[in-house]
Amino acid sequence: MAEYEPKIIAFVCNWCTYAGADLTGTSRIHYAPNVRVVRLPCTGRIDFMLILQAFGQGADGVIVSGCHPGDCHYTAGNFHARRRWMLFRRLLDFVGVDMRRVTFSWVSAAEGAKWAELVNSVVADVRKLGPYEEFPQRLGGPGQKPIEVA
Amino acid sequence: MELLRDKAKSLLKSGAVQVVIGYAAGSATDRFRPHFARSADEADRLVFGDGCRQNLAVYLLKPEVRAMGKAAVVGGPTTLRTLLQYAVENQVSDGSAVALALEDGRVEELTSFAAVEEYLAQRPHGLSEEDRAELEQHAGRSREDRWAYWSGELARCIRCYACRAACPLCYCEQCITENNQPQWVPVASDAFGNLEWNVVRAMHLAGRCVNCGSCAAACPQNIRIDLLNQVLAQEAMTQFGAEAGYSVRKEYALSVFKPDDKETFIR
Amino acid sequence: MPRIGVFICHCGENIGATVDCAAVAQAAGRLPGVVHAVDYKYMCSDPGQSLIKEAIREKRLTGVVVGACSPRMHEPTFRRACAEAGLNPFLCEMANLREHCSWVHEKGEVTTQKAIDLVRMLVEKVKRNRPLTPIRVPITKRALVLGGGIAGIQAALDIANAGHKVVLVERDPSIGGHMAQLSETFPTLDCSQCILTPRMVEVAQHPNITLYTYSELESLDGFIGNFRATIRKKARSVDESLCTGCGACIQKCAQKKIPSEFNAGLGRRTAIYVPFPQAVPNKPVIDRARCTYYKSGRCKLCEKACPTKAIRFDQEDELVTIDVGAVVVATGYDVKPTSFFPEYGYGEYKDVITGLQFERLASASGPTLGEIRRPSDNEVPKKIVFIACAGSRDPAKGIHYCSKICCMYTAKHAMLYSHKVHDGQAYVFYMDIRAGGKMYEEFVRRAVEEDHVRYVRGRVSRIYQKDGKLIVKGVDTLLNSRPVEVEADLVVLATAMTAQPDAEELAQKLKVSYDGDKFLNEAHPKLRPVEMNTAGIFVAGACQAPKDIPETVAQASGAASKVAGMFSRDELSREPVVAVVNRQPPPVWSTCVGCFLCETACAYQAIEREEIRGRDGSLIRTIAKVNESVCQGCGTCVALCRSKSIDLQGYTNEQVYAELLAL
Amino acid sequence: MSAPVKHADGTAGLAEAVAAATGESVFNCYQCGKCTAGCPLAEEMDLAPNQVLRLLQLGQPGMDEEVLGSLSIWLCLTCEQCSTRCPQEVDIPKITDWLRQESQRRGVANKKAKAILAFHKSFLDTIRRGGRLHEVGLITTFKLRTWRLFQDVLVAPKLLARGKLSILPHRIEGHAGVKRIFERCEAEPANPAHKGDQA
Amino acid sequence: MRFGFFPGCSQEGSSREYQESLREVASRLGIELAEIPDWNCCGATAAHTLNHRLALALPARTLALAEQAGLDEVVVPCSACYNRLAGTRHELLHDEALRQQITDIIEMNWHGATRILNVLEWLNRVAGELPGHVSAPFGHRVACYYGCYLTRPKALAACRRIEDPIEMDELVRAVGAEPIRWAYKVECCGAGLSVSRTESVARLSERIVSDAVERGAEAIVVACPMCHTNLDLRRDAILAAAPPGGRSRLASIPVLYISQVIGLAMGVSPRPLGLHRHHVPVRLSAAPPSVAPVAPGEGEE
Repeated sequence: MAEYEPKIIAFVCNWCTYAGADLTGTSRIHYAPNVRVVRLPCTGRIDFMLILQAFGQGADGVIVSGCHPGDCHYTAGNFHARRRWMLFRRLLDFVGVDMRRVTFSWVSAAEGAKWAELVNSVVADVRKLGPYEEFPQRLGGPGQKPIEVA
Repeated sequence: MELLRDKAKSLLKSGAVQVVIGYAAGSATDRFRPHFARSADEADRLVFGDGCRQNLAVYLLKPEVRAMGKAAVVGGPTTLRTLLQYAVENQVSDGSAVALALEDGRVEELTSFAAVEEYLAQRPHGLSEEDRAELEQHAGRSREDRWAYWSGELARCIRCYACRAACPLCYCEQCITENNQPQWVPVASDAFGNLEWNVVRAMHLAGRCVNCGSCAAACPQNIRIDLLNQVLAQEAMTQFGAEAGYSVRKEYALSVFKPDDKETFIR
Repeated sequence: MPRIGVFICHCGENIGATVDCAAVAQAAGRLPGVVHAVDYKYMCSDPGQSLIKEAIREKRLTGVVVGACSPRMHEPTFRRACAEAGLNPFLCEMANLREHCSWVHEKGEVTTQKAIDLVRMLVEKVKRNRPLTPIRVPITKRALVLGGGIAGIQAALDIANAGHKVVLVERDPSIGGHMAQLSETFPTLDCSQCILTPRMVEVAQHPNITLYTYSELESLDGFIGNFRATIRKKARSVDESLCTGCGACIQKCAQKKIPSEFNAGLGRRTAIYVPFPQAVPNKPVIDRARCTYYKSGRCKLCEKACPTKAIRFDQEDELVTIDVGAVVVATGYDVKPTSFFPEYGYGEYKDVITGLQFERLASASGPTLGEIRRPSDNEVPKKIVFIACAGSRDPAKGIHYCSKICCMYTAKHAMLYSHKVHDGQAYVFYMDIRAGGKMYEEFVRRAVEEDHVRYVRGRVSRIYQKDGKLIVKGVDTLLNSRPVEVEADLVVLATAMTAQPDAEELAQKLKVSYDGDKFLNEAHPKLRPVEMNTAGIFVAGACQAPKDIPETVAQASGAASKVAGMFSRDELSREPVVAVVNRQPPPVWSTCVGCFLCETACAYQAIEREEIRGRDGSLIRTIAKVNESVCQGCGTCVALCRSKSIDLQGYTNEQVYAELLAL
Repeated sequence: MSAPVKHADGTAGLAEAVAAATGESVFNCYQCGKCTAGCPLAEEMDLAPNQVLRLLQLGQPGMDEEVLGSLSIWLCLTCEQCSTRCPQEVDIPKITDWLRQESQRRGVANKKAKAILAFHKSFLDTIRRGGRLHEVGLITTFKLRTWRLFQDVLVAPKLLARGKLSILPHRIEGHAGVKRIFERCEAEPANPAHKGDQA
Repeated sequence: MRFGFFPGCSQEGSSREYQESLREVASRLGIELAEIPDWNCCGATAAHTLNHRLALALPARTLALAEQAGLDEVVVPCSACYNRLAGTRHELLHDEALRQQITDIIEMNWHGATRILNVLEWLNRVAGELPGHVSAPFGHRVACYYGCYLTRPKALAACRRIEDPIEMDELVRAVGAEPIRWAYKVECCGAGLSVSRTESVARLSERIVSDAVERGAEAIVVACPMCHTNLDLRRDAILAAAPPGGRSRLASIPVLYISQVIGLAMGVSPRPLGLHRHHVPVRLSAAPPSVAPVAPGEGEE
């Protein structure tokens, strides 16, 4: 690709943000195609290692999103996740990881438009920041290069 | 020193404990090694001095030590905090270990968690002034500088896992690094793997670390990995009021929550 | 070697017009492990599903990825198709090419590339899927209902009428609860006891209902379908099987001045007593704390009076253990006493009473036989002041919430007063009137328009007593905030409805969650209003939040229908998306180190402790175990586990990593 | 909880300024009126306490000025009855104190409050001079400020007769320090809104 | 026993009998009251009305002086001064930035070591000593008037029952008086506007005096010079505010400081207690109230 296209990986919960992104679709709201969504049952399931791995996998930006506080399908998974993120952010920031590239957001199943806005703004922000070249890449892993369209 | 030896001997003699985990003189005058005293003679080799910084609580969970019987462990506040954190984590039960708290040459025998809690309640909590200043100094630098520093430091990591071995709270029988389904942390000592290892180590100790410094002391590359633990300890304290190892009833900061925990960073 | 089949759906134009489906299928076909990849116009149609089924059979597929719409739409469809072809349904995954791709991006190479990525992610995931079987849990078809107020009565009757056994536990000597204390009910003004007591009798006589009054839940163990409840039957000191309820003992009792709980302290009772005449069961209990015999060792007048020799001074508490499959919690509420209000006299003015006390004054079965007479001198009050929001909506007093029923019952009280005291004048100090409900607003308007109740919009600052009057210092904010002072004969505080004082203790016994005000939490505020976050436990009535009788009854019936629905099957079947703690052969047993930090993180109390014991019975170690009947599959414990000893079926660490590494 | 209110023209409202200076949000008030019901002087006020808060809540053109120009804010006795009983725990006396100072700063204090203001100023004058209150000095200054030359002429002799008034003021040793305290408090603003506080 | 002491300005002037009687009682109980050296005015209503910072700085100077003098506890008999001193202490202890700002202004260090006691807290602390000293029980029916600042604000929590405090009632009962139950214990008398808006204040005070009289009190007992001035010195204004016909019965009820009541009960003669300084003469009949079998009152001039 001639122009730099940021690679964004999103970790979302099944019940709110994934459903919200479905609503974006049914509402036909267009947004940047740079995002790849990994669906998990709950934000509580999102291991912080996944975020590191995403960057090690060449992501330029990461989105982590789930239900608003109080709306968790599992009562409290997002509350637990929020605490974990709080510490994780502090640590990564301390060692100098560019936290502008990690966006945490609450997107409910009703917020189709918010999902589109979120993706667009993250793509725009990360585009401005440029490729995250300083972050070390995972070598020798089973990751595959994208297959070109024939 | 004599007080310590006497105490150890009387404990061993009365059968209150079968082993006293302490320090003995090491290869050089300022070096000490862990010493497991099981008899009066062995107790006579117990020493204590400025260089005795290793957190000996780490041995309490070792099967070999457990096999010796009930143990008394020698140490300062961080060793005691380890003991309480072990209690929180169901690793040591009340009354199954004795702590010999050392302070200004005095020895205090603490036989129950309650006694340890009370002892610690009267000692200062939180990070020391110097630790805090050091953290602030690091945090005060620009992100680019911080990254330059830490990527440089972590590049020197040889992944020997001495930090893990020294840490009393890294007691998993199968560490995440040894799990290859999936391969959480690449085995090779490369930049990514080193970053992952050091981040995961700090995160797994967040809300649990008692700030004994054994990890950094053990690091053959002299990387200040203890700072990673401290920054999280400080954050857990300011955000959640969580401090590990002061109470057996204290909940682990990451397995509880408050509905109104701060979330200004979430869009 | 995995043999994966990939099926790309055009969804008519929906995907096909934007994404080059053929190219996606082609690319998928080149992925390692993929042995079959096709695209088709409508994959969810019968022919489309047949394509999948045939491929499974012919190509001996070990996994299927359908690139189509959202899995939230058609995952069940395609999984069923796979199952029909003999492939374990949990070996089928969907890539969302419609909602997450074709509908939200422009037509073009980039969008097709994204579709390929999405398919590749799921191919990598499905390679690591394991066949799973739904979890089956047997059910004990007996329900435990805690609380014998209107909520518990309704729930018990509904479940019993559905043909299931019910154990109803009430801690007071009689069922009936607060509703039995009420005079008339809004907005119809029908007599509360008249509509309630037949239900109480029905409970007592129902063949499917076992009633334990004067009993409390001691403990509850187990999980959905398989609970074991221990109930403490407190010693009544009366042999119920002998007692005929003749009341001779009550006549003779030496203690006659005990404030009656049923009359909210306005009437008196004896030490051996039946709380009220229509009590069910109509058998007395001895209040041992007040009984002369228990205090001094002498008396036994009741024993002498009893014609059937039913008095048992030496009776002891009895513990009963019952297996139940479901629990309905209907333990009701409490109200704040007048002593809660320093500015209204610390409860020291006899003629400042609570709404519940007014109910007793207005009730024909009450201490004044339904005449409104004030407690201090038994005079009929000519000026009466009702104060709404007494304690409710008062954060300074620690209560933020609205008690919901006070607006209505205060209107009712003022109305009843006006009907009973024709030359009296009623005032209501209020902040807002909340009268949402069928015929509610009309009811309040009637109080104003027909009964001329004077509603004053403002909160009362203070009440003090002078010359036998209560000076009520309020304000009318509708009248330029003019201070209003009323010299009242009786003041009724609509005191806040609160959780039962021991609600927290009960919640801990049941392992259910509760809010900051100690009201029990429903599983979802909108969609699961009668379930609790612990599977198999349901909630009804004011123990969940303040509510009125119709709402309580509706919720109780809702809870009962949930229980009946559950009991309509012999076993429960659940999606196997649950956490599991790994097990390994000895001497490792498991990589779990038993730190149990996951225990508190689980909202469902699904983490249990399993003791690994050697052949000689000695304890080797204690490790975590997930109760798959209780686990809901959120995976919070999985992310928390440092040694990665817990994993989530359907979203294992390996599966998720594989998805991620495919990018 | 409460969004800072801005006027239609974008300028910050008085409610916002109150919050910034006192930490008290007028939006916590839900207008139950309990403050007014218990206020000893509500009957004499042009705006009842809850009405003051209501005007601040609405913040429509002219309302802020109405509050600052009201007599009510000067009548408040700071008896703290309102805040003690307020279900929403709004510290009305604290807000009122700030409103008085703002009213002064803007020079819009109610004319009828002249005597009250004069008294307070006279009071502080005597302290500025000697560190402690000198009652005769206070009354004299007050009278000169208000031209109420005959007020309390009946009371003063009673006091004198009972040995309760000292004609000469007492000056504490640290009076110079007290004077400096006055100067600093009146000079540097605690926050911008306090600028120009004049005693 | 030794306590720090902050008399406050009015007790050097218009309310000097309060200080006189307090010191008299203290010395009889063997308590030393150590005046804070060179204390200054608390700033009262005027300061907090006109300048918030001044309202903190003035009391802060006195607090700092007390700390310098090594006083652990300071008795502040005037409720208004107590409110300012204890309130300032509370506010500064809960706001570090503000504390810094204020200590800069007063150019003194302050750490919050000294605790502030109101007169009731102090007297109740030493009440154990009273019984042995009571020689002439104060056998009268009295209305204990607390006013605003002994119970408020809540944060200072000086009294247990904020709407119906009983600390003074307990004290007078201990010296043989019978406290009545009445409605105006904590209603404001209006002292802050005493000079500048006398009519309003008279109206407020009239309600207080009326209620006390109507409920059969023979005297009103206060613990604040502001309240005393309003209820005693301004009695003529109160009478003017009373409905015609009801005036005469309001004229004679005396207003005593709690310290004077205790002093009289201890057998101190009126003059050292400053009773002669009152506007409304303290003439209490010798007849004891029916309930309390105590010796005749000693309150006459």
